[in-house]
Amino acid sequence: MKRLLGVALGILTAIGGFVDIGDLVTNAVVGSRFGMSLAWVVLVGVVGICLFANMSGRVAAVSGRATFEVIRERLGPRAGLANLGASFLINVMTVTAEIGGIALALQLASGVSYMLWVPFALLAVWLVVWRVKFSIMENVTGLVGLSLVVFAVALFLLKPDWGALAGQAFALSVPAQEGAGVYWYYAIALFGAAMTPYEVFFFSSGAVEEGWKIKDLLQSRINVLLGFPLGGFLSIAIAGCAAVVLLPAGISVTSLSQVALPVAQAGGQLALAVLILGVVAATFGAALETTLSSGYTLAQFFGWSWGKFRRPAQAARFHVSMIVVLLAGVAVLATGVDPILVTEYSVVFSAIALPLTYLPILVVANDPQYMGKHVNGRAVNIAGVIYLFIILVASLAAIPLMIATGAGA
Amino acid sequence: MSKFPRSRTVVLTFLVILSALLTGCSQRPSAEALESPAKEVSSAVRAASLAVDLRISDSTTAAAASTTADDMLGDVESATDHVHRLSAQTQEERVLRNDALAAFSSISRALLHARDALTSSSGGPNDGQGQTQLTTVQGELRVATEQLDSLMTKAGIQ
Amino acid sequence: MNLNDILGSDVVDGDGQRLGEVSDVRFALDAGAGQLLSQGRFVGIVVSPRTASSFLGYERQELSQPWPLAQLLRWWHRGSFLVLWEDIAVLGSREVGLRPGFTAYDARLTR
Amino acid sequence: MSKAKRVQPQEIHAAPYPAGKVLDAQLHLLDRQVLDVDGVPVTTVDDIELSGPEPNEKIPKGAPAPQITALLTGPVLGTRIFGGRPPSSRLIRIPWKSVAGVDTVVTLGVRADSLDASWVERWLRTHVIARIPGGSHEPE
Repeated sequence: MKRLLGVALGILTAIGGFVDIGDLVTNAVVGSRFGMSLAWVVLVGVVGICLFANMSGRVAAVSGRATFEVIRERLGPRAGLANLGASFLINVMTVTAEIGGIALALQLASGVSYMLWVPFALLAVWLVVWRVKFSIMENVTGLVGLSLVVFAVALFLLKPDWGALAGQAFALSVPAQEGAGVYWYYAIALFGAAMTPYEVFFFSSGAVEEGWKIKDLLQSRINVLLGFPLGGFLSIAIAGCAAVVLLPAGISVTSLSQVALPVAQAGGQLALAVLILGVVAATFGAALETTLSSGYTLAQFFGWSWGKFRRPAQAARFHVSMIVVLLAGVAVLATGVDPILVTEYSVVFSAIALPLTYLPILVVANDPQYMGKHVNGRAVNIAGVIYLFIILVASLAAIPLMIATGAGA
Repeated sequence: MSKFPRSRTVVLTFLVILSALLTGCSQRPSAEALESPAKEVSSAVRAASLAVDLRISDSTTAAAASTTADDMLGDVESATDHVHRLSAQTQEERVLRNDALAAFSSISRALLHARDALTSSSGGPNDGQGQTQLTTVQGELRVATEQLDSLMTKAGIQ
Repeated sequence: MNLNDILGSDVVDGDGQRLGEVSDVRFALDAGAGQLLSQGRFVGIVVSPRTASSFLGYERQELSQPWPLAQLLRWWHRGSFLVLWEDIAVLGSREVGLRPGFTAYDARLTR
Repeated sequence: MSKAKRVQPQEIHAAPYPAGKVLDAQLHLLDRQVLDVDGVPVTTVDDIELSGPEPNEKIPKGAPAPQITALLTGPVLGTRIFGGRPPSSRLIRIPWKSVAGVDTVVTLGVRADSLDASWVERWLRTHVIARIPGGSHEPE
């Protein structure tokens, strides 16, 4: 029974953890501008994150080594530092965006300007990082974040022309009113959002936090293989809602409040309330994940003591660095920058971090010194190499496309 | 392992980004230059209209709808700033720019009214006065939208 | 002397001809018992003709998956060899000099 | 950089096999996590100190092979990334005689708090973390 509960919680967690403020807004932007024509990217991204999250979880469970230790150990200090710099910047930018996202959702609920909610959100995130046990933190945010299923419900209530939606999804072509460059820029942004490295840092470190052993591998695999695809399903539902309501109305999404419009239209105030609850939980969960990930990456690169299973005093540098990250994030928000814009620029740093993260995972998952007989199977290796190639191409194309399209404008 | 860090590539990338940002400014108000701000404003006013419609049918809360109006007001402001920065040289360009700014400003005004009406519309559909107010701003938003639409058609932006 | 002084240095033979770079330094734990672990004895240096960058672990024969990566790294480090301590004349930060008539050994790790 | 002279494959002999465990520095030691006797992370291996000849010193024939005297950490990481050489006084040493095992991690036979390598951790613990309420309690 306890085991079953663990599986259920794990799945819920993965759903809640997959969708963050960046996914919420990017998927709605894409839906409102490209309809369903980029849904295939979400699929590709979900398969990729399943593959590598599962691999990093297996490395952590078998060898006890979290992903960034592996990165430093295999790539050495220089490439490791390049990855650390990029990943850390992504983390700080995402922390900033998520705290902004919590505040924006609270503004949507209350009408009070989001800037006033920022200190409150900051304090809440820090208190959880400081005091709350890992498993409780993960399960509560995951469970409440599940209320984002309201997007799927809303899509059904909107009674869309399913044939037309499927037609857009399978046409695999650039819509007439948008340029090919912008289409591919968003394709890479969606792919990067699905495969964002903090997910594997968090996943593998979480495996160490929860003391996973080889016998937990099955549970980890079920969590990954059900949770991430369900998260991807939510992403597509978000895009679907935007494609059904906003695209025909000539509205292209720029803010979180617009993401809520189709849900309110479909389900009224009740659906809106559930949506806001889900957004608060999802962004709060993501804020926790990214704050912890920035601590994990730094601590694992430099070999500091880390983890929420230790008292803060036993992981002093880890906790101090997370406090600094949170304060830095709020300092960025205080300049009045649009928190949603911040996530869009993190795609540039993903270009550096993605290959340098997934290559060492793939190498070490094949290393018998670490893995014993639990090394990668043939099929996983073939898929891993194919994905490494896709990641490399996406990375090389990301920055030129961003410049050419003015970040998708 | 070369004994020197690869700082040159980093600097080069940075310069490329910088130059791209610089060339983005100092455009002239052609139809192409107006396209993106006009589309942004058109999208913003439509989103606000939808929010007002939803509020009239009591599908959304006053807080959420007024937040939408407020966000859209911000979008229109940034689009207006963008058009202000365009430097018109010919008479034709000047006319086009001024028309766009006029359309934007009437939309801004309509959005402001919408936001105020939405913020005070706490009574919902049973609040007769609030409903009348909302219907009025709904009409105002529609007129402003049409003004922008006709300008966009004239300038050849679809 | 620190290891970082040697890693990445050019390797030259007795006539001053460049052979490659030091890509790794091999030790063996066989020099008599230490306090907890036996002493780490300097066995020799691994010389790679092209690059001193990491093998990512593919210097070990047991690691051969994923196949394309293994092939790529082996190809990149082809012609690498091990030179024992006895054949090293000078260890420097710019250059490591080998004695005339040094012996080149297979650099791969079998275990 | 001049092109390297190739050592032909037929000149490469089968390697002699040492009696003990074989460790390649880059592969098995450098950048590995160091854990103390209780499994608490201490640092990473940033460099390794050897006994034996000074750099650029002629090595006499038959000189005994150098041995690992200490694992190094601290500012030496910066010099590995950006080049240069730290002054010897600023090196933080973990003597080889405290090392208990080398596997996917390097394990020590002593407690982290007894090492110079953990002074930043201890300083932040007493001056920052211990002053914030709840810092020395288990998470709930």
